Amino acid sequence: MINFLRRLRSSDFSYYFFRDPIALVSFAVLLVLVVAAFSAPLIAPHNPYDPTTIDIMDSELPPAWAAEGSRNFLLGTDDMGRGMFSTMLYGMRISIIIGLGAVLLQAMIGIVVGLLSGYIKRLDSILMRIADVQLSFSTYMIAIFIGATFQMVFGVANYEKIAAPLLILIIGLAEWPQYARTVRASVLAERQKEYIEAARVIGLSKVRIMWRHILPNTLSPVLVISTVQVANAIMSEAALSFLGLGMPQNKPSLGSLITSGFEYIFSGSWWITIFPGILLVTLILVINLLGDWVRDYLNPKLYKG
Amino acid sequence: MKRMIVRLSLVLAVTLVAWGTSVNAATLKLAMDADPVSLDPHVQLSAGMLQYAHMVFDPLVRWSKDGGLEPRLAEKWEQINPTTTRFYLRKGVKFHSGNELSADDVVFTLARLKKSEDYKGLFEYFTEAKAVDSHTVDLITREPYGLVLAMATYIFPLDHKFYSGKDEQNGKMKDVIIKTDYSFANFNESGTGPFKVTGREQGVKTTFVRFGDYWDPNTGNVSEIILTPISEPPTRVAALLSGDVDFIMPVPPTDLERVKKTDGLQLVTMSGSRIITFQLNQKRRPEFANAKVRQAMAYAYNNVGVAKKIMKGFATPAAQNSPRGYQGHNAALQPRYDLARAKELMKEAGYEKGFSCTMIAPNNRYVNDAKIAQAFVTMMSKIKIKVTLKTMPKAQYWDQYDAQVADIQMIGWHSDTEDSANFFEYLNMCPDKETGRGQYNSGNYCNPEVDRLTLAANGETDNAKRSVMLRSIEQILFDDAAFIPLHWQNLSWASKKNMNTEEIINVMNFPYFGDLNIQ
Amino acid sequence: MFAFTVRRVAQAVLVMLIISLIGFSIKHNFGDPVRELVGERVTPQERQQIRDQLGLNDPFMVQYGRFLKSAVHGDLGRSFFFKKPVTEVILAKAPATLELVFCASLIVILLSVPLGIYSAIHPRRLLSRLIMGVSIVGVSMPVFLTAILLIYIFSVELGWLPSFGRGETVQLFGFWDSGLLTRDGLRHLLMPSVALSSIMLPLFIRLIRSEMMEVLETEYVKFAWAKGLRPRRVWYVHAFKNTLLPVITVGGVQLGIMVAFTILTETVFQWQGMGSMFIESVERADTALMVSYIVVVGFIFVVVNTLVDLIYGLVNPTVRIAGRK
Amino acid sequence: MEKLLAINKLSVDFTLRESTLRAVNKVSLSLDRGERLGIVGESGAGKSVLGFSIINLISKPGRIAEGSVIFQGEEISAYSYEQMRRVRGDRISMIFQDPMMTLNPVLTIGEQMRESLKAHMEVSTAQANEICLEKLRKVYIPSPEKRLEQYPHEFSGGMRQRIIIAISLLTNPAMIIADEPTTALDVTIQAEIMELLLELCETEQMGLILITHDLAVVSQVTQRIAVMYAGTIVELGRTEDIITHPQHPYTIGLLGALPQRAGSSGRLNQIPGVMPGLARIPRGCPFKNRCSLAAEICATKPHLRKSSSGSEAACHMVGTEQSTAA
Repeated sequence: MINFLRRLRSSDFSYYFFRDPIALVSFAVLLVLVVAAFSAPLIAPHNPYDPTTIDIMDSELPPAWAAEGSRNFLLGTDDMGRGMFSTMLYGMRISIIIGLGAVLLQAMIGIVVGLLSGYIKRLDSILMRIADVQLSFSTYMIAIFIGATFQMVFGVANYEKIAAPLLILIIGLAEWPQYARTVRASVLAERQKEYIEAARVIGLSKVRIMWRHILPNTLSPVLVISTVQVANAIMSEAALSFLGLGMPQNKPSLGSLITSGFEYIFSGSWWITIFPGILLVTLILVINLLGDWVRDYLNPKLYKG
Repeated sequence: MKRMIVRLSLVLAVTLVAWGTSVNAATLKLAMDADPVSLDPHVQLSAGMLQYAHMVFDPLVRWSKDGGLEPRLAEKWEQINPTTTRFYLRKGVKFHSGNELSADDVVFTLARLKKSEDYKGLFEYFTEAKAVDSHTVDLITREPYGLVLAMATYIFPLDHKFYSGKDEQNGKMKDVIIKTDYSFANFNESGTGPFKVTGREQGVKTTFVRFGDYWDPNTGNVSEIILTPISEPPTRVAALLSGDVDFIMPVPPTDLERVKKTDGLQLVTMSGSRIITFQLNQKRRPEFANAKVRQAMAYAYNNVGVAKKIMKGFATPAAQNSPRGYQGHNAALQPRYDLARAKELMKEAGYEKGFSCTMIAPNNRYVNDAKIAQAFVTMMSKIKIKVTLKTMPKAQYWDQYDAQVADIQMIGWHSDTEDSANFFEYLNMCPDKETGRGQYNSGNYCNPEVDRLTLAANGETDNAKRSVMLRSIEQILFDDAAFIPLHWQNLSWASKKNMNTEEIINVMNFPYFGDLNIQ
Repeated sequence: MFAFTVRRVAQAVLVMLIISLIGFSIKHNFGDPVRELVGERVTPQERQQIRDQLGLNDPFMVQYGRFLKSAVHGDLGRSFFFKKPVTEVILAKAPATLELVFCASLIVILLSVPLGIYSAIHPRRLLSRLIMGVSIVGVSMPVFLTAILLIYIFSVELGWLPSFGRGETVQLFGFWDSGLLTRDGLRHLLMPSVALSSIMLPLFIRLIRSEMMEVLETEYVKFAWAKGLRPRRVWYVHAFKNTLLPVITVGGVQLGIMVAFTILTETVFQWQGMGSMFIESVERADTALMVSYIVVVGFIFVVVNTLVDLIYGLVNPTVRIAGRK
Repeated sequence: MEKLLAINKLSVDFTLRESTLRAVNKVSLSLDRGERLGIVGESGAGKSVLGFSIINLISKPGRIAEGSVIFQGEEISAYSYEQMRRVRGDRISMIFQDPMMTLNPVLTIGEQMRESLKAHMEVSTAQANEICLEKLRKVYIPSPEKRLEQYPHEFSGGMRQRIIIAISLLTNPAMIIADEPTTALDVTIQAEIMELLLELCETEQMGLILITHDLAVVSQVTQRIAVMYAGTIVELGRTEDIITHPQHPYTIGLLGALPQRAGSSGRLNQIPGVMPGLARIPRGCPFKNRCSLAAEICATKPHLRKSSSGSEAACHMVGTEQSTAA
């Protein structure tokens, strides 16, 4: 372990990482956000999921420093009387889980489809047509379809319990073609290289060539688009909330918090929109900045000539 | 020469100014949450269609602001026997087509109403309209009926000459009512109202122009109305704030303050008559069959808090169905939020430890519906009832509601007859598929006494006696906690300051745009 | 070329068949259309009667078969709400959406190309970093938030631009309601196009930048330098023309997707196009319109894909359309 | 003879991390008018960097750290960007290694040729076409009129390299730098291209710097050879001198590795070890770790000295008896 750390410290990776203040700060911010999100039950002063602690009479209190603010609620309260600070922490946790889960699902489907269609010519046109059909369906249509199916299977009233996995499934299924296309493109590029030819000549099986030789080479574009995809997934969830198909009101994600704040844009309760908005934009921003950095790192050609 | 130029330009300037102001003063840019679904007033019974009907058609009588009735196409009326009311029609009233209004048009209209899927229920007590002479008509009911005049507000005479004959486009009669497809009446109108429809792009824009031959000279000065539907509340508010429109309805509660504080705008609100309730399904959940549990829930629900906080004072907390001014309104019944009492009742009922149940609510049907439901969940948790809530768009909601998929379901109701009995018939009487009573009683509350009293009240024409009956029903429902009443949704309109908005609005939410004056 | 066309047409038909089948199989999940057509007091029995009349109670395959049969004749059914053939409704709404997408694409292309090129050529300059920074922030803003902020700033606070709708339109060719020809129409177009382009613009800038940076490292660009060409020629002809290839394939598809993604923008700006029509048709369970919308969007998508392939073929001399797989 | 090119103590640095790597270390070279010079060495020896540094076209993060390049009497290493651009492709042309990658795939041959002319002189398109056709004929492209409107992918590798040569000839340059011009080609075509290059240099009186790892190729084409090892020139002299009497142990090793020089033993002689990376070049003589003759003195850096054979070698051992051994 110590050895590993030492190696990590002396590696190019950490060298460039520690030299780049943007990467460093982004990483620090992301770390703080993720840790805060996942330790929400420990650090949040209130539990927004426990309805017994919520009082409607506390609703729409401004942040603590404002004239009418309450010391109890640092960043004020939302329309339900939940503390913004605590609700945002819990919401961020859900957003991150949905974002990561959906991207993981997208990547899994996308990589498999991309590999198959890039490597097996017979499957290519079929799979890519499926991807086309998929792309022309927006997330919204998928959400309605899958949402309705789930409701039939699990019963309408249980929505709250299945909402998060459901959204992961919806966003995962809706946006995998991005991965498939990316992977396919790099498979096609990779397939023409000599070492693949060589591997084929020495009689390695297709599966092995795909898995051991082609896949690793497609990973950097996958990593690069993953950052954008995480951001997109979180925003898709927000968009679904905007159309009434996202996380339920009592388990809000950051996206649905912003959406519910949407109504408050012209009223004076700016904190209901602005705080989750800033948090969401910050979260996505640091993910994207790190993604940029990773791309630059993984594509050293750009710098090393 | 120079003088002439000066004079000419002066004249020009004056004309320009005059032209400019007259256009400004007389065109109303109106934004509502939806536009009329059809030009045929009988195709659907909904607030939107009635609002439209008041612009393009005229009723026999209409509700005045104070809840009374004022003559419109009927100048006067009298009851000539228990089942017949005679209406004397105004003379010299012209339809948009140029035809003159006569008693035949009323006969035609009532017959058509009874053919309409949406209206035939309302007009079930009416057997027919009989023309006595060209401007006198009798409305005949099957049995004595206390609400003849209230129903006359729904009779907007149609131009029967205009609507008769065969339409070339689909080969059907012009007066046929078709909900889902082309019909002559869906795309053409001839009413007697203050405005004619001159342009309509459904969902985009409807243009109304003042009807030159309108019978009532003492009305407003709006010469043109451009109605744009804007369904997103913030966008609708933005359109008003930015001056793109002159008049919006409804105003979302969150933006009431903002509109009120903005210079040059006026906000008019009024307590409404749509009751919002939660129904507790006794068939699905045995706990709800226990009156003590229902009472406990009613005690645990803070109507006043919700009305103040979530509705921003834009609702009147309710403890019964009937709003103030209705015959059944029972002034003794007040909101009863008392958490200690609620807990006590739960203990008495043997549910000290609480229980879990499910709940559904729409999220785009009533004002703040999803938020209210969410607040309800929070409040029930205080008496250890754990509620799992799912909200959904109204298109999906009603199927689920009918199927009674959850233990607690939300419903709002507005009495089309502006009468208390209507609430009981639909929401509180024992559900009966045959008669259609209790059609929206998903709580399955069933009390024979309520049924008996409601039916008796319908046949009672003595208003004082009727009022006593209706009020006692409200008392029974309250004592039984048959359902959880939340509040009556207020109504709101916002407009620029330079118009007499206050005078044209009313509790039915039918703004009489014909009477609008813009300075 | 002929084979290419045949293949594409076959593909379009297949895509639309699949889409319509999916659309048909899910449509009952949107709610009961009859519910939206009648007032609350109409009894369940009466509603059933109406459903029977409309054929909504027939088995799935019967309904789908009926749909296909009339679809062959160009009839996609009737919109319950608009009380017109859906083709008519969609045709009336399509110009609004297409013009919106067109303007948004124009903004995307006009801005992303110079910005992308600049930040690829001078990756270390402050302005490039600024461009990348702003584009990252742009990517991180949900569209509806961007849209409402635009309205707030430019309509409500400053009063410069109208907040909703299409404004004055002019009818072209007898069916195309265009907002592009009037000042008022263009003023109305501005904010929705900006909001819609706000998702795609950063993606395009980043795409162009990274592709261009890659191209700048190639041997032929180096050779171009060695030939002593002026920087403009190297950047804008040698490098950019090659950058275009991947940008066309990826970007073309993205712009095609934009048609399906107008839903949010149209809803916020009350833009009367196909997107808001679809949302409303879902809310009203106007199933025929809903299914047709998905089919039409699928069709537009196939058309865009085909166009992208054609343009790609024009730009890339190594590809001859006729010989393409 | 007039000096065409003089490189004086030229160093090229690559700045990486904290360290700076010296890819070319104080190299001095000169070229006469019409003279052909070969720069030979293993890959990574810095020969390509040296070639590119003449026209200041080193990829980032490389830069000229010191020294100067004097071309036709002008210090071009001090030129501004625009001045240098006017030199590139005009007075000094370059030919790249891989003809498959060097031509822009989306531009026609004609466009790629004409632009080169237009970058350096005022010509009409018609005039430019004339010149292009003339040069294409010179490199033996059949039916050049038709070829002008074709795209690179319609040509074979050998044809492409001919076209690249034609491009480099367009402005009648005084010197061509050819960076491994045949490495990527089939053996049969390699010979054709080399022959063509040689013929053109002779008829056009052009100077040529031929960068290659292939001693056999240089021996046929060039008049002088510079052998590079780890960023420095280890031996410099007339071609026949170096081929027949190599002085530096590294040159000896290189020649020993050629099949035709293997002699009767039938075995190829390999130089033991590999060339050190730029970061690990030893102090003193860079070759000492692989050198069979290495002695204590090799801890100090040797400079080029005239040897008995007539070439200059940077080796402390040259001139001693052992040097002729092996």
